[in-house]
Amino acid sequence: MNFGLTEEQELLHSEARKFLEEQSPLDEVRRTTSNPEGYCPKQWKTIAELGWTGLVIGEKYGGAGLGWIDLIVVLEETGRALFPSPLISTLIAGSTIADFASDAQKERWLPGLASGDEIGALALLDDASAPALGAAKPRATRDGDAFRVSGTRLHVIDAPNATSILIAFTDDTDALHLAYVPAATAGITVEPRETVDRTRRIGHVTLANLRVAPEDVLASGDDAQRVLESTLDRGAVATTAEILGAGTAIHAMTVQYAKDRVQFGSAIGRYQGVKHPLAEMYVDLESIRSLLYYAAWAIEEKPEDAPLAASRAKAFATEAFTDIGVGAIQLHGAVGYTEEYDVQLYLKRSKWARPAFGDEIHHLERVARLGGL
Amino acid sequence: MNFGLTEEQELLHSEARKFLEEQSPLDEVRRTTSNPEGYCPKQWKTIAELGWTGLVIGEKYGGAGLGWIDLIVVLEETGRALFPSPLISTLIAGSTIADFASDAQKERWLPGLASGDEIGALALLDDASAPALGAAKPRATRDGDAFRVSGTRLHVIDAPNATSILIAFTDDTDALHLAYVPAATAGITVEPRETVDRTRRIGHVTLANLRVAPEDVLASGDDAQRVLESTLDRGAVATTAEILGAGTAIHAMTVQYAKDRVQFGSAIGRYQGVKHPLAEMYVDLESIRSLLYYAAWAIEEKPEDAPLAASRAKAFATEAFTDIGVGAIQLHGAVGYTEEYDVQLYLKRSKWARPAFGDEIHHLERVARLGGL
Amino acid sequence: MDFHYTAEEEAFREEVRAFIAEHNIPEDEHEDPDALEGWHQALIAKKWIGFSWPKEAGGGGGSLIEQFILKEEMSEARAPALGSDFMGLTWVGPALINHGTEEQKQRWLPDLLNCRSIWCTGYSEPDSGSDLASLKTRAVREGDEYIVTGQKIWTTLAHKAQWIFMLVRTESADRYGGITCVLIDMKSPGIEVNPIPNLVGDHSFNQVFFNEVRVPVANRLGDEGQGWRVVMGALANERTGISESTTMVQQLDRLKDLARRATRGGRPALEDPEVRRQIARFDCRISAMRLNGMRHLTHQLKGELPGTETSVNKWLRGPLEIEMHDLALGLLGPEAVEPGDWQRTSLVFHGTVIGGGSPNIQRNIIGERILGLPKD
Amino acid sequence: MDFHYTAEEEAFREEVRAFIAEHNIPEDEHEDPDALEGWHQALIAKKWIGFSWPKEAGGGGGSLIEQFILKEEMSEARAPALGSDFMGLTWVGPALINHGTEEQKQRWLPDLLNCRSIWCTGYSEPDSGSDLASLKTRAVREGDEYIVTGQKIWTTLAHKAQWIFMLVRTESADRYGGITCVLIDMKSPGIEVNPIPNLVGDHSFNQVFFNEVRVPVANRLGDEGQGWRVVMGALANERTGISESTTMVQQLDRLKDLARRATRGGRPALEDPEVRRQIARFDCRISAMRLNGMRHLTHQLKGELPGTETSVNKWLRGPLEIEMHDLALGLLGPEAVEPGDWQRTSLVFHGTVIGGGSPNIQRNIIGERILGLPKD
Repeated sequence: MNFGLTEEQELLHSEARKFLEEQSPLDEVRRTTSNPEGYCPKQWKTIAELGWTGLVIGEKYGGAGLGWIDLIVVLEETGRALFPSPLISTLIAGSTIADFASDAQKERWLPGLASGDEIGALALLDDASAPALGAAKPRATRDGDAFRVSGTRLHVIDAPNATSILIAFTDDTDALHLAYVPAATAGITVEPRETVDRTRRIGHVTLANLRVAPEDVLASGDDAQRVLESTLDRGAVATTAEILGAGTAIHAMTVQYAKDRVQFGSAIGRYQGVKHPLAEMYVDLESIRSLLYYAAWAIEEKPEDAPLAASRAKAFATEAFTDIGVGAIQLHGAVGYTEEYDVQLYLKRSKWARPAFGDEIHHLERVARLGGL
Repeated sequence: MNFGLTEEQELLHSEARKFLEEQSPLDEVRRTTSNPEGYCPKQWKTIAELGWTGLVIGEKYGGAGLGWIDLIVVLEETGRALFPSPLISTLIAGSTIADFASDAQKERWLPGLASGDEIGALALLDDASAPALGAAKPRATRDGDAFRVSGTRLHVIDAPNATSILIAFTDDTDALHLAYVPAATAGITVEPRETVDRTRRIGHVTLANLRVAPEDVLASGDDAQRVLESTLDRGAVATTAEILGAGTAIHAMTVQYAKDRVQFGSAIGRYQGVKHPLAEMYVDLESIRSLLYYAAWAIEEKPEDAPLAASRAKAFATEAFTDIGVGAIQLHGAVGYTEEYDVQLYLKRSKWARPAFGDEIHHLERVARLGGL
Repeated sequence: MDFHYTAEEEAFREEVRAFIAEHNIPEDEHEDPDALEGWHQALIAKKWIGFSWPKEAGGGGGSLIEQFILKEEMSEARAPALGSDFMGLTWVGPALINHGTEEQKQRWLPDLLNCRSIWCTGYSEPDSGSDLASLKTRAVREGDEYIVTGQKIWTTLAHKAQWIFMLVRTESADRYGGITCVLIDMKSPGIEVNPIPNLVGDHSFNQVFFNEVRVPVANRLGDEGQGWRVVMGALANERTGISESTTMVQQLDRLKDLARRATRGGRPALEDPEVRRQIARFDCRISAMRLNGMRHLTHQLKGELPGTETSVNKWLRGPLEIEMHDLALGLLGPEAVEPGDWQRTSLVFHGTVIGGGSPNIQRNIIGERILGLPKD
Repeated sequence: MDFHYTAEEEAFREEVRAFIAEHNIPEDEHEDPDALEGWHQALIAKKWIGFSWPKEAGGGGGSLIEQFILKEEMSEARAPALGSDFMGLTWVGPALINHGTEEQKQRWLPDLLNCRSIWCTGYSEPDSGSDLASLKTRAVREGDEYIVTGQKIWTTLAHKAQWIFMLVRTESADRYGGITCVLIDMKSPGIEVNPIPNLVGDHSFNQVFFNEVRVPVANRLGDEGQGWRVVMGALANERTGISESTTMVQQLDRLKDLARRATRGGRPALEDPEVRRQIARFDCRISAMRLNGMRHLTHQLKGELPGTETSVNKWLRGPLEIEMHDLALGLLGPEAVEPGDWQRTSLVFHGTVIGGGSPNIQRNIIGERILGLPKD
């Protein structure tokens, strides 16, 4: 029984933090996100060399061969730094392919995803409250042994930068299929959309008579349901890791402010009206950490627990982070909502994180259902 | 435009308070409520002589001929004192008969209700979340020009002491009827029930082939719907008035405790962790007062506004009083949940007040519906 | 208790409605100077700018109940503000009327009433937020002038104002008694204005630096050391919260519209009892704000001191804004990540809430001044 | 990260389960002395009373992980407590082991381990609730005796206990350093015990008066002035919150059962998404409590000082109790006005919450000791 990080994981943790503090401080983040692509290809190359893009991909495909705990350790830090990159989507695409695809598909995609040459995206969600389990909206007709797929997916994270995309569609027998396809294929259009949180890029993905060859299909029927559900759980857990990092950062900034800011002769952190909300945020962050660690562990070690664990983590984290964002701004007073002060960047991140991979409404209902209601 | 009490009402207010402080302090309340009937017939006679039982009954029937603002002014004080008596039920029975009954029925009932010789009860509710509008559960068959009514009403306030009861039933054409009948009639059984709040008495009322003569019927069909709805609104407003008084009392006790209790060298009221919840309770109580005054005014002066106003008041007051009860106990620490300390009597009252005349679920839904949703 | 109005009051309400019918301009033109010019001229002709001020000061001499009716109708109609200079009309005018010399009144009031000036106010400083009285900007007297040095922050509209109405420290030892009120020409040498854009990039706040700015002693309002009294007195006629509640009702209507077209857990949002209850709770609280305001107004009409009652509505508003935006963004679902009206106000409403004093300050005021709990 | 157990640990878990299968008694007999006698004798034979104490003190010498497994299985099975004397086993035993003389250990430990004594503890006084160190009961030395005068309050089980483990003031000037720990025979002349029934009429609390009670110096635990250290040290092996979370899970199961048969707004409560979400939120928070406890246990296993981590779970529990009862009473509807299980616990749970230190104290501990914010 050991519910903590290994020494290697602690090391990975502190190296990731050190790297991001040095290479991507928040003023650098502000510069990067004002570029059209919203991330820095050079930094992307560097983190790929550090092994981050291939964290959970086996060594035989050029990955680091590590596990989901290592993955969330890194994502906690990218969340803390608000590091702008398509890392989450690429990691989850790689993780799903590594765990569920055929050997040929692994050969085809994993080396590129591990090296960072491929950037992934997951065009799976119907809407945030109800991720597309069951019949997916894009529909397919048969074209020989291939499919022709048409339909639209909205607000797809990292789509504008993706080189390959995971899609879900149903055929004329209402069977679900998952396929991984190059983004540059004829029949795929990505329309970039503006976002409140400039550190993330999203886009609407339209499939118009897209040809999906048999070798593109990862899973079909019940298998596809299982893979889709697991992929969405991975997305929820990865998002929770970034929430933990971002929430910890905004909390630390606010604690520091409460120590430094003097009003009526005392640091404002002395007053219980400031101290107690900060204590409650701490309790929430500790709880997010616990729920997250368990969910990440379950993905690999106890998959039957993963759906409930992932939904608990994302539901709790979503609500807590929403409150932490608003509370931190309030405790800062006027300075908190100036453009210049970094705390607002995290408030905007909380707006992004809420619907990502299912909002609290979706995940609470799932917790209720899996809990026997 | 004047949203305040008149001088006469202020006088009534302070006289009611003075009377109850002198005649019914809380140790007297504890003694009285340990009696089986749960109220003091001698005190009941005295308040009847003061005109409280006939507050809104016309002078020609022996009442004081005052209005609903006067009524809530008195009920705020009985709430503050946790005065144990069947006053609310008697007042509402009188108010409904005075406003909606025939002259003959007024002659029959109002003098007794005004003098306190009659004690009323309202056997109307299906359950707290959904007061019985529409088809009422007791059903009636025709028996010549009379009805034969059978059915049960649960948790009827003041039923064990009532001498006459307002009942609702539907006939075989699904038309609703309201009738006011003597409690001692054959076919009516009252089963007293234990209560958490010992200052209130409740009972289950069973009607078994009860004969209801035409002269007992107050209203039928659409009329009956209107009278029933208004009667329940009156109950909700009266309960809100007692909530305001009780909430103000428990708040005042807690403020006083916060001034007196010294910990770590300061009165605990200095700490924002104590001061701020007390401030929030104050805001809630002020808001209950405003919502209540308007609802009481609307009952008489703008009946078309009364349903929304009554539901807003009861919904808000119910939720706030529930929180105030729990918060006050917490702020008192250990002493708050001893038998000896009076604050617990108010906590128990909050448990009674919540479902009385519709809980927050019922009234919030009504606010939503009346607000166009 | 009586919610009826006298015939005169009803007639005045009709007059306001007729005015609005004739002059009101659509909300999307509220920033359009040409459209506003007509609106302002019409208001000036009615003497509805400075309506609460006495007639001898050039104001409208409106009674409290008339002011209430005017404000209520204007908010209901979503009309533009009653004048172009919120700060000037709220703070400077009343302070001049109460404490100004005849010469000072002649000099500044007409421009205020005729929309020919814009004022900003200088209270907050970098180290004094909620704790206004700790301000440090100093004014040293030299002959007929004060030499003012220091800085102000969160100065709304300083980049557009001709004048600043501000507090300076003329004596350092006395926390309240060393504070003096001065009116300074924003074109004075030594003033530098730096914008502070907010988190959506809008510019309304500024930092204002004063580097040995020379201010004629004639521009001092009230005596030396009376500044605190001058400013606090201007607050005597404080908001009742009624027009804020009107704004909140309008926001609630928008939220209901959103709920009518949104889904929740895959079903129409209005079929979700939680959504219905949350909206009903907002409705109850907004109604409470309005009625609290009416009780407050009644106290004012009876000549009772306004005191601290406004803190009640100020405290109610903060959580309301937070929870209404929380529901709105939830209803928007994934669309909430894209820019839009609710998204924008979910980022900036904090300004509204903090602008009225931080929520902790409101609770301290209630706890200490109303409930009599010991100061922290 | 690894939630697996070693083969030895799994074997121990099986041993606990077998024990429970053989000896457990139903919940409605937990107050029955005869049933408990068998349970206690079986526990004593296993050395599972005082399981965490070292073997040389007569304890079970159980490892941390074994203690965890034992407690977890016992809570899951809703078994009676591990012994008859909660206070004695939690406070007195560990303090005797750390600070007692050999003679003192011999005198008191065997009875403790064999369920032959009941202890109460005297910390709180009328004027010192959260602020324990302000206690005033004084002990004046006279030869080989202390003369103890003062009063204790909220003394659980004082009316049944043979002994009281308590703090007294031997020196008045020094807030912490003047406090001493003494063990007093409850039959000593000068002790008077008055019951304090709680709001549902149960008697568990008492007020205890000490009027010149003579206590042999041999009954002092630790040196004079070391009392604070003696008591705080006994807390070193504090609860991780895991068994509390098991209790909460059981409560949540009861709440789900209630929701399955209740109605809400005229429909089955489980069709109301708000009910489902509220229950799901409780589920998430209880799960967080459990996993927080596991991380805390991991820190203990690694030999890291436990510190203040328990405050996290203590704070989580208070609002959970409040909100779960709030939902339960809402689901009961009008039935909530009649006595019943939920109604009863909705009145008395405050005791549980306050018993762990007031919620404000927990937040102060987190704010000051963990986050490093200045003391109030």
